[in-house]
Amino acid sequence: MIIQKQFISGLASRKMRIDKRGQDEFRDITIETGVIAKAEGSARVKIGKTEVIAGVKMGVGTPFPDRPDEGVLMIGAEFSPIASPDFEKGPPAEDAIELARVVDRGIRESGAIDMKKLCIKEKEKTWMVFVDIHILNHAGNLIDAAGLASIAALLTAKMPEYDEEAGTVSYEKKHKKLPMKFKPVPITVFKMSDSLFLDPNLEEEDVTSVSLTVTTKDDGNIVALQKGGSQSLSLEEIEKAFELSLKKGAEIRKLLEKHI
Amino acid sequence: MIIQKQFISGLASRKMRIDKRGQDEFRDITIETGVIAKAEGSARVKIGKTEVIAGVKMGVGTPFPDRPDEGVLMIGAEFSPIASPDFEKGPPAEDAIELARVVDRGIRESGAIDMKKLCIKEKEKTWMVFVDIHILNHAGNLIDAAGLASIAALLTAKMPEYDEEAGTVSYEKKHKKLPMKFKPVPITVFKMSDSLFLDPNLEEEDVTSVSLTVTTKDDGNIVALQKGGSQSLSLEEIEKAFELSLKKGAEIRKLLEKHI
Amino acid sequence: MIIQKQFISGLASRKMRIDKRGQDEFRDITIETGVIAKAEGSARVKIGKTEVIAGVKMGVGTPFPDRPDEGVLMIGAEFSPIASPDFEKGPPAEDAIELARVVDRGIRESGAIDMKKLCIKEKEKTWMVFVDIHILNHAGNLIDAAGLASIAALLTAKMPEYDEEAGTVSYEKKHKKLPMKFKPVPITVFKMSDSLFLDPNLEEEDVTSVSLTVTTKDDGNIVALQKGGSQSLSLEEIEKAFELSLKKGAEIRKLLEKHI
Amino acid sequence: MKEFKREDGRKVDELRPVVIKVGVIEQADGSALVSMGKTTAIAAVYGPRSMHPKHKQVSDRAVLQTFYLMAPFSTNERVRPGPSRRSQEISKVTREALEPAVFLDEFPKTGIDVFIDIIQADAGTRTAGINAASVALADAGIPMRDLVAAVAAGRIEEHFVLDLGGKEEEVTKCDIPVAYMPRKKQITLLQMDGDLSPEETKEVIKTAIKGCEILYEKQKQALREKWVR
Amino acid sequence: MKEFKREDGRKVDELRPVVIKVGVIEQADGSALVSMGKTTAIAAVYGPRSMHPKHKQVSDRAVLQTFYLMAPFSTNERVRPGPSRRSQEISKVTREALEPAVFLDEFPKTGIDVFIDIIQADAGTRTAGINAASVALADAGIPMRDLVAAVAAGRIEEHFVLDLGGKEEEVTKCDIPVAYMPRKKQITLLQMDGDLSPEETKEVIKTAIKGCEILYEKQKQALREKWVR
Amino acid sequence: MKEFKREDGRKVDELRPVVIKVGVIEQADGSALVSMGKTTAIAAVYGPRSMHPKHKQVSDRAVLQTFYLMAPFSTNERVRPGPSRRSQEISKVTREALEPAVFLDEFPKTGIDVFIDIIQADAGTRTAGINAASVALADAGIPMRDLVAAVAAGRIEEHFVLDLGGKEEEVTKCDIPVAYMPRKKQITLLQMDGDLSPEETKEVIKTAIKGCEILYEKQKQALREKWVR
Repeated sequence: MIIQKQFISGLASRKMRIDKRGQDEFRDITIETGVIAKAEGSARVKIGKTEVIAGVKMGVGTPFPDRPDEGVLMIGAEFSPIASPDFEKGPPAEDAIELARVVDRGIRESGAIDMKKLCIKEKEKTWMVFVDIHILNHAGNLIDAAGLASIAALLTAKMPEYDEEAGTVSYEKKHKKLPMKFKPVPITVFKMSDSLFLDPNLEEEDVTSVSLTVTTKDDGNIVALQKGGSQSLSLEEIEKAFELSLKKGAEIRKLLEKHI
Repeated sequence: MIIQKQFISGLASRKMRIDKRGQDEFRDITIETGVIAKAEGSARVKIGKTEVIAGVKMGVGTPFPDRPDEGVLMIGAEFSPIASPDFEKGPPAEDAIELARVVDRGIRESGAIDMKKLCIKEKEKTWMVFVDIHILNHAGNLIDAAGLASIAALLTAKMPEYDEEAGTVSYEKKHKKLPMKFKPVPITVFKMSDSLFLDPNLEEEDVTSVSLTVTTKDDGNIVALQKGGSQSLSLEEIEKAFELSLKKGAEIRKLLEKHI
Repeated sequence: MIIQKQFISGLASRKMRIDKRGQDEFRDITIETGVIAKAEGSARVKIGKTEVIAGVKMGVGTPFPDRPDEGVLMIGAEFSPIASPDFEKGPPAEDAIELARVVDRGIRESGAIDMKKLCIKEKEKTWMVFVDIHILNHAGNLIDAAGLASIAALLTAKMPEYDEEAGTVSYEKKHKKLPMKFKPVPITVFKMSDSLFLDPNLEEEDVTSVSLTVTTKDDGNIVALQKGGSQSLSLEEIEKAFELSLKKGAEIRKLLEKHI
Repeated sequence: MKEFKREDGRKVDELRPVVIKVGVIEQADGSALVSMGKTTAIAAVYGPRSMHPKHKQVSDRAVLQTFYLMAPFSTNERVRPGPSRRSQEISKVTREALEPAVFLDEFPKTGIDVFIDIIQADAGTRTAGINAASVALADAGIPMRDLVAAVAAGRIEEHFVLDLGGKEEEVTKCDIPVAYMPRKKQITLLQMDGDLSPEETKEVIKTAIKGCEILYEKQKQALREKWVR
Repeated sequence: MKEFKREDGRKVDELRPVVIKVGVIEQADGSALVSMGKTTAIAAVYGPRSMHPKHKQVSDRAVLQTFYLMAPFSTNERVRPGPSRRSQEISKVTREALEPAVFLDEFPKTGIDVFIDIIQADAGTRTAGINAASVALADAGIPMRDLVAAVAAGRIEEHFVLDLGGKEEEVTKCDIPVAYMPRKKQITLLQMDGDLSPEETKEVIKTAIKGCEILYEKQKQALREKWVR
Repeated sequence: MKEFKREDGRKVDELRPVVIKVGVIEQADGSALVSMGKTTAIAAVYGPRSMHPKHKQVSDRAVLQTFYLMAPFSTNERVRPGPSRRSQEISKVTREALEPAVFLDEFPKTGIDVFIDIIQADAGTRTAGINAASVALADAGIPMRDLVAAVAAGRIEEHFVLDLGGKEEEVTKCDIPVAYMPRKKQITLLQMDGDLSPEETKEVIKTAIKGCEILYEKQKQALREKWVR
């Protein structure tokens, strides 16, 4: 393992990668939507061997007191022990929490969902949107995969019907789409041997000690940032990361558009 | 311990038991009801040295949305550390959960309680029936003891009064019995050295690797099954287990009738 | 450590203390109120190196069914790991719970707060008063410090306003004081080498095996008692402890009055 | 004081009917059931045995652990299973009420676990639990300085009242549970909820101590009966 | 019996469409996906590996651990993440359904962990999970006495009905999940919710066994396809 | 830009009043209190000491653990005690903001624990916590590459605004907390909530960095004062 780490670092210092990819080159990305019958929306995203499913479920609840005329959005992530031998000793709560919160911020801050349109009756009843991220195979770059799966699931979700009389939700009839406005996409830039790369595989993540996730939306604005890892970044590296993320984010957004 | 295990297995292969009981013979069973003053219903069941108390408590709550005109039944079990040196390291959650769920299914599926009669106001207010099983001494065959104690407690329970005006329950006045229709009784058949036996004591349970709990009701119908243990059963053994359980269930039901 | 323990015990047998204090002498006490901007009331109490903050927060909730016309009081304590190297392995839940409950009983039983005046609408809406005790530095005698900080925070608290129309609490406007009637003060008497002392420092607590906390109120009545530790007390020692606590409680109550 | 009538007809200094049974849990090393009126506690002692969890092991004495638990069906309002803040505090004061009586240094590195289940609750559950635990420890053959007897007392109107019942607990001006080692004349548990002058408080404590002395005789009697059998 | 029409047009003894894929989780030592109609289970096997938690290690055999989990989005009503009483019971009976098939004594002191995620739920999740787990164990190269195949059967009106779908589960007089080792003719899981005579119960079990035999062939076929590839 | 008035009268690039006290927790190996306006964080450092929990010990360096906690009374709405998802994320990013500054390899196999209590909260609690923790680490004598200074910046109307206050946090178009090692010119924490062009985002970051440089001087000053005393 140590030898492999040194090998990967050595390559990186020459801006090379073990699988021959370019610095800003992703592994193959596949997006499938509508993969879970009972979910209002769902998407399976594979980036190389990394595989993530995001599912959207909806229900009716009470709005938050400080946002009485808006919907409620809850994004959670479980690192199923199915996905990695490292998840044996219980799921890594800290990483799962951070992942969900970074994805959440991207969607929330971009205004991707028109939350006001989800309110059924001010102060009393509103749609609640749950996005649950399920990691099926952990082979690196989970945040990008999870963020992409989440927005793909939301973009293709169909709302159930709410029967106000009975106070029940009917999951049989789903017609209307969610009121979506933007497509935020998180791209994580990571640093190996003083160079910046995109889309690390698991071996590369092992030699990475700092990364920056930049979530951009359709108009090129940045809506969320998250530095990760135990090392630091210079301002120049951050600027470079913005560029890389912006460019790749736009590419992936195009890919996404084919599915909606 | 290993020698004792071999001894018990050896006897079993000749259809014999260390305490000389027949294959389908229970240890002494005693049933006492009304043993807990504050409980709506209660029963202490001893099978040999095994001792279990079941207590019924009632309260008023909201019906489940999918059963708006029915009562709510909750059956729980705690393996008090009082009951065994093995419960030292925290109660064995898995076994306690399984026990409660098997007893629950027997009572629920048999329609032992006429749940519709427990509804006070559709969709809004209903009686909630809690059966709590408390293991006092664990000397084998807990499911049968717990199931018997639970149904005995329910059959002898008296309902408190609900004051609709005040919205409070008065536990001082208890007159009406619960609307009971059937008396499901679980009988666990276990296998040692290729023979089937009833009512294992603790030493016998130690050499048992498979068992089948069969819950029957008054008309001889089966209302719940649960295979336990790390070995398997043939269809013939299952049929034989049905016969044993049916016969012994009827006997114990008679015993039970003396207490109601 | 063992030598220090023997030294302290040896001194105690001659009614002497390592820091030269008299048997009933406290370390320096300082009380500061209004130290937390967002809290309705707050106090920082230092007794020697021991430092405790108590904060009062208020909200609107439902009264308890058995006290439909009263406020709700909740007192909690967290032993922040900030306060001691011994809190490394998770906070000592048992000690924190006991501390909070002893402080709670003193305030509750003395009728320090006129709970009826906190009710907004019988059975439906009432003020809830949360007192949270935060230990900042643990250098002995936590209960006395926590009890003093709690009553000081309550005595200086200002109630937020409740807007019945909107059903919201405004924390911007705080005018009215809490309806306070008494000033209960807990004094803990502890025993070393057969003599009774007040206000142990951390080293003294280490050689103490029994203590008695006596909470007295303005009229000299006792409102709460709590024996602690693994040894016993004679009736004579208890009587002596009453005297010590009563006298010191009155002194500290005077100190407290300067801050309200 | 003669004319004061308690709800159940008892005299002010009279205990509720007491039942003590020794050896009620076959699996345990020692056990006892104690009923005081409609309050029933069962205590089981396991140990001395190897300490669990191990990091709590102490090199020169046994560690006494106590676990107080109310059965869900023991009260009018069902008790949610699992520890509460109340039950954790009672476990602590119960342990501290028993520790002074037990020769813990005879069993270094071991654990002695005392489990107390309240199966019926009608006031005085902690003291009933201590009574049961003390007898269960003796039944387990654990060497003790003395038995620990426990009961609460209170003050209703101007009377000092022994062993409060469920309704009395609601009207008393104070509730003082006391645990006591009669031979040593030492108090091992003392708590109070109330509002009373120091002098009256002392009187209530003395009332409780008298009750402990009666209970002590009943504890010894119950143990004697088991041992003689 | 011919004229009885099931909601999805199946014959009474017909399984829902079955999909079995082997090796779906690259990180795992063995894995499988099993769909039965709209129910989809994914199982991953990690091990034999050093036992975690260590105190559960057994000196003369491997310890099999099973973890059944429903994805929050798998049902109409979102499932709260984390173990429930139901999922804990299913984990237990799943383990006991697999244990008879695995040669655990070949790997002393190790742990074999089977994780089952239900990503779509429409009745029969525990049996789908067992089917997937059994194939995943084989895929991991763990020596087995036989594959375990599992399916539920029930009784609707007077018909014995194989492999209940979501709506059928609501109307059946009983729901009997069965796991079976066809070569050994041994039943490794048997549960029942319902109300049925012993004779009828036996018929339902036999119906399920027939279904298991069909599934068994599909399991073997799927493994063969992976191995041949 | 001159005419823009902030609610508390500050200039756009002006910090709230800063208080830094070193050595406020007597029991700790190092400690500091940092107030930024009405936000107050207290940090205590314990260690290097033997690692707890032990299985997290690393053979060639110290393990830095950080625990961020809000006192229940620190905000308008009482904070429920115990970790939340938010506090767990902040603990993580705080640790990652400090790690680049600490020579962890000087203390192999040990643990360095940093506890941060927010006792008053009015925006910027994570950055106040990092400022306090950084000074507390230095106070504990832990060798560091540089101090870490932290502050958030934002954009209100067309202004780049340093050190957002409670109400400003509600109206800003973005909230970017930054932690920075001024001597190294390295960023160790960077997060963002908002919606801003890349260019503007860079400007906000630069605004925050300027604030960090001012804070850095105040941190050094506070440490000097303690050391000189």
